[in-house]
Amino acid sequence: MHFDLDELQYEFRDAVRKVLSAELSPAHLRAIWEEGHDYSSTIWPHLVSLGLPELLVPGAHGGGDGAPVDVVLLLEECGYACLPEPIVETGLIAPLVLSRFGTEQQQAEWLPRLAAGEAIVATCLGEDHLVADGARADAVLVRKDDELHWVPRTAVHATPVEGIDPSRRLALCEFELGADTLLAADPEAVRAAQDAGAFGTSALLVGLAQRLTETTRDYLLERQQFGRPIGSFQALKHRLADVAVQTEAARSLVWYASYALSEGSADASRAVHMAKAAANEAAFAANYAALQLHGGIGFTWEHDLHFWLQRGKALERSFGSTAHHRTALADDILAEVWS
Amino acid sequence: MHFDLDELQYEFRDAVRKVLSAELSPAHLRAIWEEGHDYSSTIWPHLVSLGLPELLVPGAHGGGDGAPVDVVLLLEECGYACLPEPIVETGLIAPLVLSRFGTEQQQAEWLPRLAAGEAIVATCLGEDHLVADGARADAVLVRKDDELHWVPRTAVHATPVEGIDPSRRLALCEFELGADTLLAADPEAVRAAQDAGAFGTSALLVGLAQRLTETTRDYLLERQQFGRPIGSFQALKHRLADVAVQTEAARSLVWYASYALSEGSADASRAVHMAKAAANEAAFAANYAALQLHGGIGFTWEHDLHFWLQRGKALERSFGSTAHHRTALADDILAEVWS
Amino acid sequence: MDLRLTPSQTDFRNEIRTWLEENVPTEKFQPPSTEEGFARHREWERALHGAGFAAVHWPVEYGGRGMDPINTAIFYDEYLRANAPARLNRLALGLAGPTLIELGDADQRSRWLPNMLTCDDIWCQGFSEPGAGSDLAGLRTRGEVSGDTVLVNGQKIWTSHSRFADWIFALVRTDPDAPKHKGITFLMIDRHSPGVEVRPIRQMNHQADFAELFFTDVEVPVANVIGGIDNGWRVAMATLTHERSSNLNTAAHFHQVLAEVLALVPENLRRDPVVRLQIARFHEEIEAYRYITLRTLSSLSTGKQPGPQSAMGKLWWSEMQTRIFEFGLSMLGERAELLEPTPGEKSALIQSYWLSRASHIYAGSNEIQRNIISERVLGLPKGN
Amino acid sequence: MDLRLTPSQTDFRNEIRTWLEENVPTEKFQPPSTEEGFARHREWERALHGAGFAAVHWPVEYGGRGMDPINTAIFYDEYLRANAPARLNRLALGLAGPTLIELGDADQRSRWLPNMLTCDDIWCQGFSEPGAGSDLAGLRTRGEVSGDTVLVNGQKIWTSHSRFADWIFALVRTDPDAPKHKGITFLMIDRHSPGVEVRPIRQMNHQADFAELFFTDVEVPVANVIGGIDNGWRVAMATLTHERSSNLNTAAHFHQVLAEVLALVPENLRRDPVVRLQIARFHEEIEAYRYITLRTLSSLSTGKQPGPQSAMGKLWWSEMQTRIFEFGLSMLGERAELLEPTPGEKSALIQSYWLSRASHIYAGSNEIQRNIISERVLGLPKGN
Repeated sequence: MHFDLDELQYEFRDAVRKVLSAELSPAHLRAIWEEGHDYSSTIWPHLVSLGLPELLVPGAHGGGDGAPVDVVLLLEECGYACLPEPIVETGLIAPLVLSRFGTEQQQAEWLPRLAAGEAIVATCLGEDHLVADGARADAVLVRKDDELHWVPRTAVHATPVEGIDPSRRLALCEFELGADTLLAADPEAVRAAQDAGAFGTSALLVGLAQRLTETTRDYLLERQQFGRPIGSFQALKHRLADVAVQTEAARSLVWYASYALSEGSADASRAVHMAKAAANEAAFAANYAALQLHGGIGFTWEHDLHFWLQRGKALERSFGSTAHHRTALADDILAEVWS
Repeated sequence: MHFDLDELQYEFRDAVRKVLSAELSPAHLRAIWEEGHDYSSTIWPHLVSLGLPELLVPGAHGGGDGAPVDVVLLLEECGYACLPEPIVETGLIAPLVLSRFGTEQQQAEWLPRLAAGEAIVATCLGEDHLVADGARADAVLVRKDDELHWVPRTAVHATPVEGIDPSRRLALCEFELGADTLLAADPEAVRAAQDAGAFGTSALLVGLAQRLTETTRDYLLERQQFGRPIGSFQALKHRLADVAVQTEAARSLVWYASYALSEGSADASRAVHMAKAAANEAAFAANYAALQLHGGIGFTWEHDLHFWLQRGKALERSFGSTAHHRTALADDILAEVWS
Repeated sequence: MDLRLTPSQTDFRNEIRTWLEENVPTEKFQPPSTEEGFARHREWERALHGAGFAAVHWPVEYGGRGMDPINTAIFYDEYLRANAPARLNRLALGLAGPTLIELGDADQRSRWLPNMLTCDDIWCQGFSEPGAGSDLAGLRTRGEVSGDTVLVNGQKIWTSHSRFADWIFALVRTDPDAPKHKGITFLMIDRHSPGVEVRPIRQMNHQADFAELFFTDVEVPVANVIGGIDNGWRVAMATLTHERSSNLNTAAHFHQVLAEVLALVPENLRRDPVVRLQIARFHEEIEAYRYITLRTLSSLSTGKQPGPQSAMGKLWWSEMQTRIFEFGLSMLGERAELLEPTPGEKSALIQSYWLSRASHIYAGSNEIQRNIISERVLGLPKGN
Repeated sequence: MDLRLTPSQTDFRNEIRTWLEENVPTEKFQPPSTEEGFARHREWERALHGAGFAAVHWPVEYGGRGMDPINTAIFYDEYLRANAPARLNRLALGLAGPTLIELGDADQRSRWLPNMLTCDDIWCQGFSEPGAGSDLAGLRTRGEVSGDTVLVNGQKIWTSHSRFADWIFALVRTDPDAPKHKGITFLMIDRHSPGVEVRPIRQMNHQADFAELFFTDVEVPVANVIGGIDNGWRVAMATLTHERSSNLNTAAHFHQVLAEVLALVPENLRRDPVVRLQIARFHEEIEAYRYITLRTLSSLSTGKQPGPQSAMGKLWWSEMQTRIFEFGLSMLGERAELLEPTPGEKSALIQSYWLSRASHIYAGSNEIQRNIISERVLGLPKGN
């Protein structure tokens, strides 16, 4: 019994961190935000050369044969860096769902492209037809009731819309669904896609909360008021301590979810519900503390803080709100207790 | 338009405060707690001579002809002092309900006794048959569905039970209800009794929260740790500040409820729901902060703090929990919005 | 305790109501930051002034109606009820004017007050600085007094309306060697003076409600000093007292906010006990705020010292409002992040949400509010 | 990451499970504060010792099994699962023993360790003082060293088990002139020495789990000093490190607590979304605590420095547990205030509730925990 990532996983994490901190500085991120929908990625090739997008593609299709547990630390780094790419959709949901539920043809056509980092995937699994990177993705994974469809770009009609985080490149999408797009008519497949999305987003949120905490810590050490660093004021210290606690709690659940998904445990969905709910709340608390403790400066567009604040606010509701996941969790655990 | 109590009401308040602080010291209270069910009141005569129990009895029956607004500050004082008497039941619910809904005979028999301070009243308006002062009251006001009954002691079978606050002298009660005990078969009467109880208890809770805040403030000024009064630690200051804010908010709503009840306003029940919910939460917050900021000493029986902690915990759920009142409030306000 | 209006209050209320019903423009104005919008707002303000409603709380001798705080609140409740245009010169009428009336000299009053009422002069506030923040007295904008002139150099931040303002009431440090609170001077600065520059601040919510002001060798006559050189802290404190009795954040306003959010609750959640409990709590909190405010107004109107609740209003409404918006965002679900309002939204809720977060910081951060409550209301020791 | 048991962990688990299944007494013992109960508990502890389970985390040479933290946790999960009796000598096996093993000398170890395992000596802790509280180093109990003797005068508070304890591991101030942390000595005091008096503390929850200890001219041999005179702070810190890895407050334990509370939810509230969301949150929090703990145990078992989460466990479980009890009280409604358990309650919930509130204070108040996290984990400045 050992609950920690292993050395190789930490080394991969360090490599991703190194690349992201070099290639995705706040100034870089700012330029991307200014470009919005027109942004053309210069980061993606770096992630491809690191082998991140291919990690979960089966070896038979040229991928890394990895499991969610191999990617959890990397996704935390992506959240930490505020990565403006649909890494969860492309690097996690798509390879997992395609390799498990896709038709032979879909697998043969798309898995090698995913492994080569040549396809960007978006998803539309909820009720709204609001899709991050919807106008740009090479394919969109779409849920319709109990069906999953794999919709190539040619069958996607996307209307870009403005959101608080321009780098999410939101679009309202309509899809031409048919027998040719059907991936699986199977609630299990839908659930696998949603679980993967919620898990991946929870890892992003933990990294994001971590970044907000560190940025705020740095500011508290630097900013002087009343003749001393404001980080010496106990009410501020305690507030950030509470965020750190919530972040570590969420991280612990997210790690477990990565393990349960990798093992295909019976409680994997339950683990994902807990991970996403806890990560939502950690990100919420981090957001609240970060802006408040930065004071006015954090409210300006010119300060970098808001990239993480706005991304976090969007991700808090992507792939399931806290209430959604807790309701599902209650249904699951209470079915045993009050049958 | 003027939202404040008047000079006479403040003077009466001061008189009650004076008597209670003289006659109901913590040492006195401790003696009462030790005696529990056997406690024989020495405070009641003082309240009678001040004219408190008679205040809401109609003048025609020898009372003070007052209204809830005249009693709100006095009940705050009773909560502040942790008064071990059923003052809300005897001095508020009983005269209001009897004078508005009682039969001529019930009025003639009981209102003069209430005015003279010669009768102690308990109530049983909820679902449980757990009655404070149930074994001691001269009459118990009992709800049965939409009926109110006025049950004299002879028709009450009370089994004393132990609660966290011995001075509440709890009893599990059975009642002999019949045509002779019927006071009103009228949902309005039930509602009037419940509103009066919830309002009165909310005033007690505000006074109780005030006392907890002041006691804790005093302790924070006195107790030294790390070479300074612990009241200089910002996290502790902010915590108590939040309690003070909640208490003042609750007080504002309780004052309004006293006015709405006195005026017989259409929104009186709504005002009571808000007052009790807010007072519950203020008392909850005060309880939490008071015990935490006192540290270990507050957890001992020998320290006086717990009288208010235990009383508050009991009253938080008497005459309706926060959830109960907010649910009713939502039903009321949303009936207009989403009809 | 009597919440009915007195006969004279009723008369006043009826007078306002009738006048507003007859005069409030039906079309919505452009924002005052546009030329067209500014002209329309000023026209409206002059109509208000013509009817004697520009500053009902000012003394009659200065063009007001001499109304007490209760009547002033009645005015603003009617104003909100009539859905009348946003006030154009709020900082002049609410802060600069009352400060002048209290601490200005006769020349200063007659020089500035009339143009405030007519909106010939629009005013903005120059208190906050980037380096000062919650520590207002830590301000560093310099004012060198030499002869009849104060030479101002420095920077102010978080001014609102400054893009179309004509005057700035500002704090400058005239004695850098004096203790922090002693060397400050309260100064009226002509925004059109050479050396004054305004730069809008783009906010994280994709809007720009505030600006920065830069002063480079700006010459201000000593006659523009209020309350004497190096005596500005006392004047500023008087100004801030007026800030606390703002008439914008009323219970009626927050009920409007809540109603807008309730319109976003989808049909299938309207019976959800979680949703309903939250709504009940919001309603309760707004009503609590109503009576917190009314207690203070009642004390002020009768010349009584206001109770402890008077220090608590800003903390209460700012955090409550954010919770209401947060609830609204959860009702929007995934669409909450859109800058384009979804059906039912008056404007993008997420933008109001972020703006509401700023209210936890401005006008004395909520941490400062809690310090004040613990020290002034509870009597706990200062510091930390 | 692998949550399956290794073969050796499985063997150990099976060994414990089998032994416990065969040996755990079926009847519930009286509490150890009674003579009868004490005898039964000691008998049980000796059986455990006979099977080699008295202190599985102690080195083999001192009578333990040399188990790492993961295996120790496996032991306690099995112990809980088997519903075995509460441990009698927790403070000896968990704190005094490990401290002796780490910092005692050979004589001291051989003198005290064996009797801990057999429960011939029961131990209690003498750290807290009425005047010290969160400021542990503010302790004032005096220890005057003269020749071979330390003369102890003073008072300790919040000791548990002290009514039947034989030994006290205590901190005394041996150099009143030294800086606060420097003049402290860690001392083993015979509870039966002349001048030691125990007074139970009656708690607000109508129970008495703790006591005060009074020392009047108690003579303690210098040979009972651990780690050297005036070096007690360092020894105490080692002891507190062991305190943090307590095996009582496990996720499995809190799931039991939650299950007991769930039994109180009335039929008509079982579909209520408010109730269900709260329960889901509790479940989630307990599971988070499980993995917070497991991260730390995994690091400790592999000799890695434990991560930031290791400083957070106590804060997490103590506040979570109180919320669970608070929820339970709300399920009991008006009956929550009764000291006599209502149907479904194992014991009066209100008493457990108050006791849980004490856990926010003891073993480093939650304010101290937040200070520690902000300073040691986040690196914010000390003080205040």
